[in-house]
Amino acid sequence: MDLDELYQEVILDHYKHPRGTGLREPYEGESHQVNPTCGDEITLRVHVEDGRLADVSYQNVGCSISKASASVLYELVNDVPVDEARTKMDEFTELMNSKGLGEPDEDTLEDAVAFTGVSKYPMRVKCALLGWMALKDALIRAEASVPTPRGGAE
Amino acid sequence: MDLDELYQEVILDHYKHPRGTGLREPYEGESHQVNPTCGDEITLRVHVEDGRLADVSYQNVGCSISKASASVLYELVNDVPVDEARTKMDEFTELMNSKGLGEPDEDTLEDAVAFTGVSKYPMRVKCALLGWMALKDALIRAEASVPTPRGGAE
Amino acid sequence: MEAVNSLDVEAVRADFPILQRKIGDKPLAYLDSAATSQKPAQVTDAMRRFSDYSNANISRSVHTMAAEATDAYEGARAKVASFIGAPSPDEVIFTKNSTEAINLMTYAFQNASVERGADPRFTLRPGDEVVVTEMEHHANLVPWQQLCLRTGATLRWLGVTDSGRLDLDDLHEVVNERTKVVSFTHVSNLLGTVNPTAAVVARAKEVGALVGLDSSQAAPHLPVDVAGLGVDFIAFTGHKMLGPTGIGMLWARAELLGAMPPFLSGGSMIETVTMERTTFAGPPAKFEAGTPPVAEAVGLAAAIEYLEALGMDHVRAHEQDMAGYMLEGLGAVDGLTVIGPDVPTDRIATVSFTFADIHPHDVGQVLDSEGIAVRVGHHCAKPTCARFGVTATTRASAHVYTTTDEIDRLVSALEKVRKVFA
Amino acid sequence: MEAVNSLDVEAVRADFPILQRKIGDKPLAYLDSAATSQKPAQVTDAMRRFSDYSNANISRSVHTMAAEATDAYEGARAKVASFIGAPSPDEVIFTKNSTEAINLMTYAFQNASVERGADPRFTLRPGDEVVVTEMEHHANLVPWQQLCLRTGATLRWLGVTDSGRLDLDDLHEVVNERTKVVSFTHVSNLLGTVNPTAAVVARAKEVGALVGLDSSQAAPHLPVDVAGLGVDFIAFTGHKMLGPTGIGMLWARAELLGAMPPFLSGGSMIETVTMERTTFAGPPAKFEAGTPPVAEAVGLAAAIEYLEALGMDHVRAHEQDMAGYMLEGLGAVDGLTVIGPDVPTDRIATVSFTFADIHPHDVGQVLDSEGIAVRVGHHCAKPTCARFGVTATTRASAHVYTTTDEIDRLVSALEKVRKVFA
Ligand SMILES: Cc1ncc(COP(=O)(O)O)c(C=O)c1O
Ligand SMILES: Cc1ncc(COP(=O)(O)O)c(C=O)c1O
Repeated sequence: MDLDELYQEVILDHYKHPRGTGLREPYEGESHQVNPTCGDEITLRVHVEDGRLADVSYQNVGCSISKASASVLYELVNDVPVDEARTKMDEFTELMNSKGLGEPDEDTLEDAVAFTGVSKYPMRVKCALLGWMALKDALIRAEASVPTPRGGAE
Repeated sequence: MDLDELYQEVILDHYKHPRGTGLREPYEGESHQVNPTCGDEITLRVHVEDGRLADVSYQNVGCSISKASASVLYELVNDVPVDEARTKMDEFTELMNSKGLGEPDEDTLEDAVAFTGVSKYPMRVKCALLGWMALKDALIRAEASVPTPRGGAE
Repeated sequence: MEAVNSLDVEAVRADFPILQRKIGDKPLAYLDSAATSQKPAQVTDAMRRFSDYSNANISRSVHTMAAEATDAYEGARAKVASFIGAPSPDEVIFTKNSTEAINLMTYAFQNASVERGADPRFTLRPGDEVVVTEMEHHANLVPWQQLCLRTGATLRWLGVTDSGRLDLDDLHEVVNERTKVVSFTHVSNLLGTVNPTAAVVARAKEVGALVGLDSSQAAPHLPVDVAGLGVDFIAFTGHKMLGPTGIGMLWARAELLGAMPPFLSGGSMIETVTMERTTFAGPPAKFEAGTPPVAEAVGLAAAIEYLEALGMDHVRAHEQDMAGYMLEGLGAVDGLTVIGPDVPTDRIATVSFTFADIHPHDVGQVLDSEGIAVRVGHHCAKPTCARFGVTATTRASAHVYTTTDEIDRLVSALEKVRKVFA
Repeated sequence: MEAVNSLDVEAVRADFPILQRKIGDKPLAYLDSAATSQKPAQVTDAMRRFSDYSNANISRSVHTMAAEATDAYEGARAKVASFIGAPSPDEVIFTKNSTEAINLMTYAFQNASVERGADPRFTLRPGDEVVVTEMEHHANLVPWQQLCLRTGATLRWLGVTDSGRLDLDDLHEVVNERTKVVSFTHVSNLLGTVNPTAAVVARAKEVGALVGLDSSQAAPHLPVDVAGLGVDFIAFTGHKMLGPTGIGMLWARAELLGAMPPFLSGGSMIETVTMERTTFAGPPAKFEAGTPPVAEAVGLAAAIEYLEALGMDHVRAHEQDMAGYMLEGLGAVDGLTVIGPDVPTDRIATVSFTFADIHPHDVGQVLDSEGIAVRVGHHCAKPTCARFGVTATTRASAHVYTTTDEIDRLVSALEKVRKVFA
């Protein structure tokens, strides 16, 4: 159990100083996600303008991994073209499913490469993905223009 | 597996030459019993007159043990005071639950002592008791004057 | 015989400690695998290792043993899925046995029929029809009867021919536009018949009915491929396929599982819970309330690995050889009548018979005194017995460890039976 | 502390092979017994012996192994009955876990409510009320919610005080003449509270309601005597009381079992079956459709024998010592808040807590790196979490093999947790 591999400095830093928190207006898509095994929750909004994620705002309750992951998510996809955000989402999801064997691209995933160690802990992968599931869902809702604040959990 | 202990001559004889078979009139109580594990069945009638079992008549489908047991039952309780029949029923039931350790009274149980070996075979005890359960039930029905032909199985 | 029987039965037998057992002073000849199979040491060892090293509750904690237990349990699910060609492990629900798997389906209908907004494929009303066959195990008959009783739907059934085959003459009449679901046995546990699933499935699809199989007796002996079968659900059970008791499986199409209301409710199947209201997790969790049979899943996975290592084609070929050998041996016994197909085609080595006028209890008892374990009774298929005018049969059944020598012993012991009751 | 703790914990530990395990390079400290307990070698050995010597399906055949298996299975039933002081083994139903046992009860109500001629005690209509508490495991909450949803009855509940005790202030209002059934937890799996059953049972009887207990967390740690408790039914589960997974139990009064409609249907629970109609066997068979968890029953019987050999009074005394020791140790940790009673009276050694602002997942993860296994999350009791304003807790729990040393390790490891997340 190499704790340092899991709780990398970068992760602890994002956990203690999360970036971009708070729910902001305007937004076209909102998603509420719950991790049923632990009760952690996130509400995440996307504001899409001209094919860009003009704002990603969120509020969450959760462990260090899920909070740090949401903060890193914000850094990675805020103010980024939607297509690029989707690519990062896929890359990150793949990394999380790699069981510790992933070799992430530091250029595209930046701080998120610190989560490589998390992928060895099956019970924590869900924590790391919670925010990303909310992003995926919120983008679908934004596209479908279903901005009603209903998530999977309600 | 001492077969001879189970299939005593007396039992095989009653099986091959059952006494008192057939359903007869008149009767005050009738019972239909089914062994749910094997589908064996018996319908048994009692005709009670002046506190005596003036007739016990029955029709059955079943294995050697259940058929021999019904035949022995007939011999034991036909034309016998109801109280005495009940005593024999209790004695026989006790013998069957004795797991081979019973020491039956040959004076009262007569041919039924041959069933001592059966009590070592838990899967066959139910076969040996099927007719006696029908007798018990039929007597209750006769007393309650419920002569309608309904047994536990319908 | 489609494949050559290349099972090394002696090597197989060495894996089953119980086969060394004696009954009295006679070596055991276990011919009751259709009731429950024996388990190789590989299965019991895997369970023991799990109990002694990784035992923990699953999915709910972050500690190492909980992660290992979760991995083992979900690994077993993936193994089952690949064994039956399911597109995703999430389509496999662990239950306690086949019976619960089938009840899970019938209660999906029952619950949908009283809940608002339920998927109309699962709502049953008077006028709707449910179809089974006359060769069902009670497990695939009584739950549908109860469902019909509680919803007012009508139960209908396909008959059985004198030779023990499904009677398809009135298939188009029995399965019709009022039919909402057809559930039938893949392989009969009393007759040994392997049913022609394609015709029934095609007709069910034609009328828009859901269609499923009770594969309890198929999965242990034949390759089962849910995609190829084209069905909506199948039920099967661990203890008949060299696995432990306490675990069964329902496979159903993902989309269907999504549309079905939950059955058992409680922990682990929820998304969120307040005192007032609960929302549910997606399948498979939605159908697995409470602590599942974790060690049993580990044992089941080992059993499937064992079968796969033998090769299901070889398992089937051996089964067919045993069927042929049994039919030949028993067919030559005077006064013996086989109930079920008398040729080994589309049949497993589960052979029911009556013998002279001797009651099956007595047949079984004498065989036991020779060390031969067979099943006697109605085999939880009373209507099938009734169809053939008997209340009970004697049934011999084989598995991968069965030898021709054991069948020879059965055949000659029948002569002893005859002697006792002549 | 009612009895002197005279368990020889080191001797007990020697019976549990898993306790020798290391997590990384640290010895395991298993403090997650409330999720599932570990099993002594006596239990796994008994199951192994059964599998390798007597494995057969039960009740349905006359061969020697079938008789042995039936004896073993029915012997386990008798053992359970005597363990809980039940007047007859026939009052014990084997299920797959507690959750199924409780669902068996709720479906008795649901089925009775749609069947003709059902016992009125089991029929629910709008206006009828069902009572639970705010400290239920989801297993004893969601099934009753679903039942109410499907019948139109109203779910009501008793609250929980700030110190984690059942709030009986409005008992007379919540349990009233509209109440048809009260089902509540004997011991809370999140708070560790042992509930004052007598008051609730008396009130339920007063209004003529049926009353039952979820004894899943009680049976492993306290003597449970159904006659003394005066209840109508209790549910509990094998894997929390040193037994295997895959088996649970419902006990209910014989008369009640007789009046309840069947739940799962299929083989072994019938009296007679035709294609048109089925009649049912009496309890317990009536509620045990399909092949039961036979090997698991054997393991459970061995677990009960093990507990009885220790003596349930001693088991309880040890539990109470561990509760006191945990509360003392944890109470001294800065920033730690116990959720639940902070004294060992009427309490088991299952202690939930929050620690500074550190999320339980993170607490549990760091503890795991020290070899300490605790449970983190909502413990399938979300409403209880909500009552205390948290979404999750960390929970340490003990059993007969737990030592004060393990608790000391937990307490000091919390300082490491603090360091990582400070
Ligand atoms: C109080 C309580 N009730 C019910 C259950 C459910 O038990 P099982 O998961 O064995 O069904 C548990 C344990 O998970 C429990 O702690
Ligand atoms: C065809 C068939 N269906 C269902 C079952 C029931 O399986 P289980 O008892 O494991 O639920 C059996 C076996 O008993 C069977 O042979």
